[in-house]
Amino acid sequence: MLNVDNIDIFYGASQALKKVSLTAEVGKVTTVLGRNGVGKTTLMKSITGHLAPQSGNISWEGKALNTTKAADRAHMGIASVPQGREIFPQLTILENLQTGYACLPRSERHIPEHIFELFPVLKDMLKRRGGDLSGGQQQQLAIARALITKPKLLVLDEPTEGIQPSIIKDIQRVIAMLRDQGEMAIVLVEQYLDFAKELADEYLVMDRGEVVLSGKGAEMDEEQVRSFMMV
Amino acid sequence: ADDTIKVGVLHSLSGTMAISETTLKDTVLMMVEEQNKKGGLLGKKLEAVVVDPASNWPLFAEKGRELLSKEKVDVIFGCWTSVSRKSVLPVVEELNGLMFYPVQYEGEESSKNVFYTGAAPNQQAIPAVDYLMSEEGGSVQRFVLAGTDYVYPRTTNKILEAYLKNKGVSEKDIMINYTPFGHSDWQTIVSDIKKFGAEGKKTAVISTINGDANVPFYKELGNQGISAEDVPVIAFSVGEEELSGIDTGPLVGHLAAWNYFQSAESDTNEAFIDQWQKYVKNEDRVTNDPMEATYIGFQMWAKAVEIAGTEDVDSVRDAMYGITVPNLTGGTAVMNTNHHLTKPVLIGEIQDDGQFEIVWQTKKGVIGDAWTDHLQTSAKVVADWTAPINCGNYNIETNVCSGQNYE
Amino acid sequence: MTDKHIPDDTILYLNGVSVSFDGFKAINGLSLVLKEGELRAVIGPNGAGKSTMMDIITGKTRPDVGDVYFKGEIDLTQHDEADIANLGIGRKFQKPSVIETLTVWENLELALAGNRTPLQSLFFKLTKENHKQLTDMAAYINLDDQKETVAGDISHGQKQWLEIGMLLLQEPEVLLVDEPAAGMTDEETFKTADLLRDVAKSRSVIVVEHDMEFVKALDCKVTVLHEGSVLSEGTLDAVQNDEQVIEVYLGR
Amino acid sequence: MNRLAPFLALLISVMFTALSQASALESHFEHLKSKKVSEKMDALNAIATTGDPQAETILNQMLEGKLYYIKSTGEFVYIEKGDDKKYTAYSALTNEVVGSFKKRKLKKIRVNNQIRGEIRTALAAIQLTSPDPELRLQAVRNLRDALNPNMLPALKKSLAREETDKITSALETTIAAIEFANGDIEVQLASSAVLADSDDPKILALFKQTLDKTAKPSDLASAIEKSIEIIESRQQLYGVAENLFFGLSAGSVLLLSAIGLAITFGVMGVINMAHGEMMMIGAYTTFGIQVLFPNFIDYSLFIAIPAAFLVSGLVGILIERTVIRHLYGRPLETLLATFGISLVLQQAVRTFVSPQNQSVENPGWMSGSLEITESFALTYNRLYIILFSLVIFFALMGLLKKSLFGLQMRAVTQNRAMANSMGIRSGWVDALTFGLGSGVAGIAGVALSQITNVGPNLGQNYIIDSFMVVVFGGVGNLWGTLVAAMGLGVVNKLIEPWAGAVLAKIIVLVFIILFIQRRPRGLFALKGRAVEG
Amino acid sequence: MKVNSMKDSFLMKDKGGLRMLSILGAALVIITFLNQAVPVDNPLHVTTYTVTLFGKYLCYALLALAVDLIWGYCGILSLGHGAFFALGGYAMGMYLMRQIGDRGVYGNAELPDFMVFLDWQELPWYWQGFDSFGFAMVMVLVAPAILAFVFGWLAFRSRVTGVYLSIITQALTYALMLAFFQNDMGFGGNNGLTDFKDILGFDLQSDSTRISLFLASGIALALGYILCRWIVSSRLGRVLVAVRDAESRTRFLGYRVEHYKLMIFVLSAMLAGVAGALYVPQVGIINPGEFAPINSIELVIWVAMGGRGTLYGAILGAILVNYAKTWFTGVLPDAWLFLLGALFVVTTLYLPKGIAGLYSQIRERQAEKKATSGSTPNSALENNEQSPHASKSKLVEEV
Ligand SMILES: Nc1ncnc2c1ncn2[C@@H]1O[C@H](COP(=O)(O)OP(=O)(O)OP(=O)(O)O)[C@@H](O)[C@H]1O
Ligand SMILES: Nc1ncnc2c1ncn2[C@@H]1O[C@H](COP(=O)(O)OP(=O)(O)OP(=O)(O)O)[C@@H](O)[C@H]1O
Ligand SMILES: NC(N)=O
Ligand SMILES: [Mg+2]
Ligand SMILES: [Mg+2]
Repeated sequence: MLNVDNIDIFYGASQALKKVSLTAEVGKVTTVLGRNGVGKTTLMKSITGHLAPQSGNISWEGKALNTTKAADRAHMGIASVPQGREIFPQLTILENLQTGYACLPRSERHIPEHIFELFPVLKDMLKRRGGDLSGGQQQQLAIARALITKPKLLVLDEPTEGIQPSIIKDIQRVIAMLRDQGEMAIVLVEQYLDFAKELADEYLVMDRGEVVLSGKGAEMDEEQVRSFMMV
Repeated sequence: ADDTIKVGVLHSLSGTMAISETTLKDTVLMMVEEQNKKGGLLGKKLEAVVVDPASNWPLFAEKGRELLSKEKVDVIFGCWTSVSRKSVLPVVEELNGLMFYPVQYEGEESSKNVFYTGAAPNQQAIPAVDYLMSEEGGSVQRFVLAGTDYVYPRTTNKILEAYLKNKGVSEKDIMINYTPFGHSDWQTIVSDIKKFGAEGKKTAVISTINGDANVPFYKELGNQGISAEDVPVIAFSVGEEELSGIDTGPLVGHLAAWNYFQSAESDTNEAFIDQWQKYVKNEDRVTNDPMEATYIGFQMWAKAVEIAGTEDVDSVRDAMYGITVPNLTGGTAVMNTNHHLTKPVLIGEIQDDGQFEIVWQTKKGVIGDAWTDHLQTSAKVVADWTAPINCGNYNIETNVCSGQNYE
Repeated sequence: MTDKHIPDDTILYLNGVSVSFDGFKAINGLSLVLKEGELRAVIGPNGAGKSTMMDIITGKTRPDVGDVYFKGEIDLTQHDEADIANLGIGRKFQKPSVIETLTVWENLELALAGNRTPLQSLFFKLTKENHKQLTDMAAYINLDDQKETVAGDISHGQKQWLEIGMLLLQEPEVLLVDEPAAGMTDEETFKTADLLRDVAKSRSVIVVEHDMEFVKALDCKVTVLHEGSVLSEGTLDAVQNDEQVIEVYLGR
Repeated sequence: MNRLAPFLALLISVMFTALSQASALESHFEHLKSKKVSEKMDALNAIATTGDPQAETILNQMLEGKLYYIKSTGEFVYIEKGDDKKYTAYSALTNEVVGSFKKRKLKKIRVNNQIRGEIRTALAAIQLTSPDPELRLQAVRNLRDALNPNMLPALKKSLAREETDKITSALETTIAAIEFANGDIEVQLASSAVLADSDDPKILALFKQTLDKTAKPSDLASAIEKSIEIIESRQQLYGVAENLFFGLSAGSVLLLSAIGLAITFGVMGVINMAHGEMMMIGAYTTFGIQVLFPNFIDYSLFIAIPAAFLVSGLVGILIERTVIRHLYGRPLETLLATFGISLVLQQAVRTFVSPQNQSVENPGWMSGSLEITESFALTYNRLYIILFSLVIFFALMGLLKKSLFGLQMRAVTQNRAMANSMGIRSGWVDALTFGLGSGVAGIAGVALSQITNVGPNLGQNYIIDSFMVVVFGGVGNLWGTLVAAMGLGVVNKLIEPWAGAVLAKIIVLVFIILFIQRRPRGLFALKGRAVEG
Repeated sequence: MKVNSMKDSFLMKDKGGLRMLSILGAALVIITFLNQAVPVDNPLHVTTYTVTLFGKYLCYALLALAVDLIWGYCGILSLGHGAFFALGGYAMGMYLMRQIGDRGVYGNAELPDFMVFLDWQELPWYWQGFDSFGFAMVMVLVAPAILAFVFGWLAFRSRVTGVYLSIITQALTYALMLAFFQNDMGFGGNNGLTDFKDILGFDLQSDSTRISLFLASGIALALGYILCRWIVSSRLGRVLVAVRDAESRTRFLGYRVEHYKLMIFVLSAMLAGVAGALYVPQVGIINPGEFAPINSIELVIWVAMGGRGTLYGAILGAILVNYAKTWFTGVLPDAWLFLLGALFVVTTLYLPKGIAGLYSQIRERQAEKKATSGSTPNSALENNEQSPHASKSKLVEEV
């Protein structure tokens, strides 16, 4: 279980997160909602280890993470699909996927077939460089790459951005499947409310760096959420 | 303070020239230490002021000025390359300093404020060619003039070319080649030399290759199998110190022309070598010609100060003319009124222990000629800093002292 | 070259354009005609060639074969990026691209329509009118309290908006808008659609999007690209019911 | 016992002849002391013709400058340097140890180049019958210098019993040359055809000299002209091959010096101004190894290569961990910091080792050349360096492209944060990558120590060229580095013969400037969106 | 009037620059006074040696300014700017050589000494006109400008950027160095041009000439600074930054990037030329060593040390590094490189924005402290990838 407890994060002098808390349980999807610039990505980065909170605590499976480096968090089973995809541009698709091997024991260093079932384009383009792909193809690659590491916590920052409708549906199915297998906690940042609603077991809505609303996905009040998503 | 005499040392301790010049700095420091042990000069202690012009030519001028106007040194020992000397020259003249320049050079200069204790071309290049053309030297008929592309080699080769032609060597028996500083890939040139030398006539290389370029040059000679018997190389810039950075095994028999070799047999030399090796605490350190030139310069200056009874530049300069000190090869060095020395010319052959064996030497000392006799323009110029001429470049045809803007 | 008939009110004309990268045909005999004042939505699977098409129009990529004409006579393949921009074709990129070290305000200022030679820039002075234009735009894109923020420090979605603002300030005749709604909330998505419909009253616009709600809101002719060429064209309804489109793009 | 018998017999016979002939040899010794070159030459020729088996030893010692006489007794000895400052003297007549002397007590029989030449010719006559084929071949060739017709009978006798092809043909050439030089027109006509097959430059010179003296037109003149033409057309071919070799060899030096930089700069993006100093450290490591093991010069390089890799690599890791790691994301500032480091390293060498160059020896197998023909030979040091540079290149290529470490290395430099997210410990990867690049630079230093100065400026001399090669080839592309290095080397060497070294270098630089206009991202540019971002 | 008020406004906004300009102005006045009016034996007296030394620093500062303009604001890292400096210097040197007249060692009024010696019969065409000060001064600007224009036109049109551009600028200066080394070029070979006598009829060795040259350098620097500041604070300056950080994006906005680069590159070359021209009479020699690539690298380092992209930082860096050099080589001739090297390393590590950034760095940290006061900042995380003093919560991914 992931526990984010009352964290504050500053960019220089300006505060991006104010006393934000979040929990994500294995077997559940926790969605984070909020309009542009409210701090969703900042929160995700603090979970993956790219930003250190100035106060508050983050723990994973009971272990405090505050001083754990990003790479070590990856070894602890935390994988992420960052906003903006962050593909290794000069590596081929295959190599992009292979970067995930760092977390795996030697015997598990291969690419499981179901990845290609999910994203068939990737299979045709294994030798093409990541940077040459179209935006949507890159997004698919980013998701696939995160799955290679066999994570126990999957952090997805707007994963549907730029992806064609049919594949969004596939992704939705995959996330649901991963959740139902019950081995993974999933944190999902979304602005695409329908998509988020479908998947959310828990949800929280952010505004101006604060959590302003949270609860069970099933009990989400769409109107109220929408009101926070307006400008 | 008034009870010290300051000695400026203007040699590069960093940058490309540090390889050669640090040795000279140490030499001066050693001489100063020794002089102080003897009680200094005129009852005053000598104090060395060392600065680092860092192989940067404008910096030589600046540091020269620092020594003269800020540190107020009474004499400067310094410079290696001609360009560094040219750079400080105006400063030394402006501030009426006194400088000793210890390296063989191209000539064509005589400053009131500089004493040249290295060889002029007639004290190195010309005798070397004479030797090569003699029967003993192998009756060489073809010459490769190989040099680093800067003023000293260009000038020396120009003089040599004129001299060789005078001696009846034809144009096609002279090959001239220049390379950049620090040139390290000698394959093509050595191969050309090999071909040039294989055309029947006895051939020799006259090398004015400078500094770092020598090691790869000699290595390439060795590897391409050019032995000293086939095509001897006579060098003007390769001394014991340069050899100490080379595996000399394959070079035995190649030659160098200098005014001093460490192997020269004399008591003063033995003492000097001992003193040096003790000073640097290294029994394997070698001595070389510019060190001897520094030694001579220092001894002369010290003697001149004693004679003049003051360290004042003008008085010391006047006392310098005709002054003699023993050189390290068993003879006597004389300072002439053209600010150049009388020195013997020695030809040495490289041995596999990194030393030179002297194979030939002039019977008497040769008077350094500031203006070469082998070039038209220079032939009519002489230097004489005593009355009535009192000029570093006096045209004996027009009887004018050209271009001097001071008395 | 211009022996083909191009209707007078055509502002952008692509004919038989192909381009390949290391043997892979990204655009394959693509033809497309955009009329003056037309709003056009382009959809299609990831990798269909939508962004590449925009690259070709804006001079970023040179086509291997095919014609690209602007306003009937200007051969765009003969011009470079800056020329094309000055001719009146503006673009918003798929991946938000703003000048990250300049402030939001400076980004807008640089985009502002006007002369662009070095000397003109040196003597350029912001008029009152310009000032108001910029202030209004900053407010419109919800960045008025971050005008002085360095553009690298604003969030992903905010960059999208900034780029839209810059595009509008350039006042181009043709706007090429690549996935403007990505990373926006539903509400903002509709706001964008309204905006583009509004702009299209006086200009021509091509919009690429994957959000069908958005495309619906645009209420315009839709072109579906697939594997580098046009798969289908028509109203959104027609296109959405096209079996092939469902198969390769929409899914079931 | 059986095996000892012939040896004993030989020993006795040597001693016996030594005794009987001693006075014959000794009678010439006095003349060796002479200052006159001609007198010395007569004396040594006389020694050579005594037929005394000891003559060869004496002449050889003299050739090497080891022949002395003891000042006090006048006894001729040759010397061997002992451990202390003394020299062990062996009797020139009996090879027995005479004693140990200070150098001052001995007087050297001076030789100069002319005398050495004479000795070699004299020795050649003796060595014509040597059992060692190398010596025999050398002897046969040396005999072409004097063109002495008196040698003809001996040569022909040798030819009759010679079995080695190479020597046989050398003998034929030498005989033909002597006949050509001394015979009448008939003989000359015949021998000129034989000589046309020879690549010995002396033959060409001989032809040209003879041609000058020959009346034209004449049969002989046209025969000689024809032979000259044959030889020269062959020479031209060698000339091209030779230039190509020079070019590849110059290229291999560029490659070696650039290859480490291709990693630290090309892959990691560190503008590594201290790269040259990493090579310098490698070269000094070689020097250190030779000082430590002075008796294993022939093997020193095999120790030096791994040692230099380790030493430079560790220094590199140290630099990375203390300085560079704080600078990722600020590539331009790595320029400033590494420049500072390079100054410190240079000065450290000046202060703690010496400002002077150090002498690094070439192992025997690195000296000399592989003879293809008598006028075309490939120098061993260059040959090995070409091979060595390629081995290093392909090893690195494999590591970068085929190993997981190589993959992680590239991932980290392309997107450090994401690489971390993928579980790649970028700190480790960075340190090892920089260490690898530095280590490879160290290995390059070992190679450079074999062809150039080992001194504090070594690095400075190569840094500019190294950057030039990496950039010209296309940053981040190892193949580009290979092609750029070899290409620039060959182009330079093709221009040099007609433009001279200085102009050739200028032309190459201008060529680079212009070429970059056509390929603004280097020879092997990465193309596509991937680079434009 | 309008221009005036505009100038006021851009200069007024530039606090660091104003401070620097006033210090410079004060220094010019005070040093002149201390040299001219204070007697030699007074401890406050500034020797002419020192004045000339400062004059040299000022020339270097102008050169650094020229580099900062293109590097700091337009992202063109020239590793060959020494070439323009040297060309300006040679133009001035040629004028000074002509002024020697028949006072050279061979007393030849027609030809410089080195030509007499090499048997040249007449002055080569490219030396014509250098008798005139006006012509020479035009050449000081035109020679670097032409080289910069031709080179820049080729390179920017072909979109050579980044290290590729840096390396060919280096190749350029390297090639020029080798060319100028050659005696046949007619510029005095390795020895270069030296032994100058006077400038505009004034004796170069007189104190008043030296002071004038020092003042001229100071004024040139101030004017150069104002010019550069004006440029970077105009919209042109913003375009330059845009070109630096997002070249391709700037093109899509309709800016002809190559024109901007070319203009600024040529201007920068001319500034460098002026610096070179003022440098030569003060140090008394110009030779091909000034073209050495390592010089150009060093000068980039002054800029980096001072703080790139601030203009006054470049000036600060040039003066400080060179002062340190003078000082270190004097007091620690055997070990000064250790100090200088360490200085570079330490600056990079602890002053990521250079010396000029020190002030803003301190302010930032204070602001940060204030904002986060009460809570202990969490430091251990990721700081292995950060400068020890960089902001703790900076994104690691900023590459
Ligand atoms: N590197 C940075 N430096 C300074 N401020 C930043 C930085 N990154 C983000 N911010 C600010 O922090 C706030 C939160 O940004 P964040 O990226 O977390 O938003 P978000 O909720 O993910 O938005 P979006 O939906 O647009 O991705 C924004 O106001 C942004 O301007
Ligand atoms: N430089 C290149 N090298 C190789 N392949 C390329 C290159 N540029 C584009 N492609 C390929 O061309 C195809 C078209 O890409 P494009 O970006 O135009 O797609 P798109 O329609 O915009 O997709 P998306 O909806 O995902 O943004 C993709 O398959 C992509 O991988
Ligand atoms: N004077 C010399 N050797 O430069
Ligand atoms: Mg976000
Ligand atoms: Mg796209």
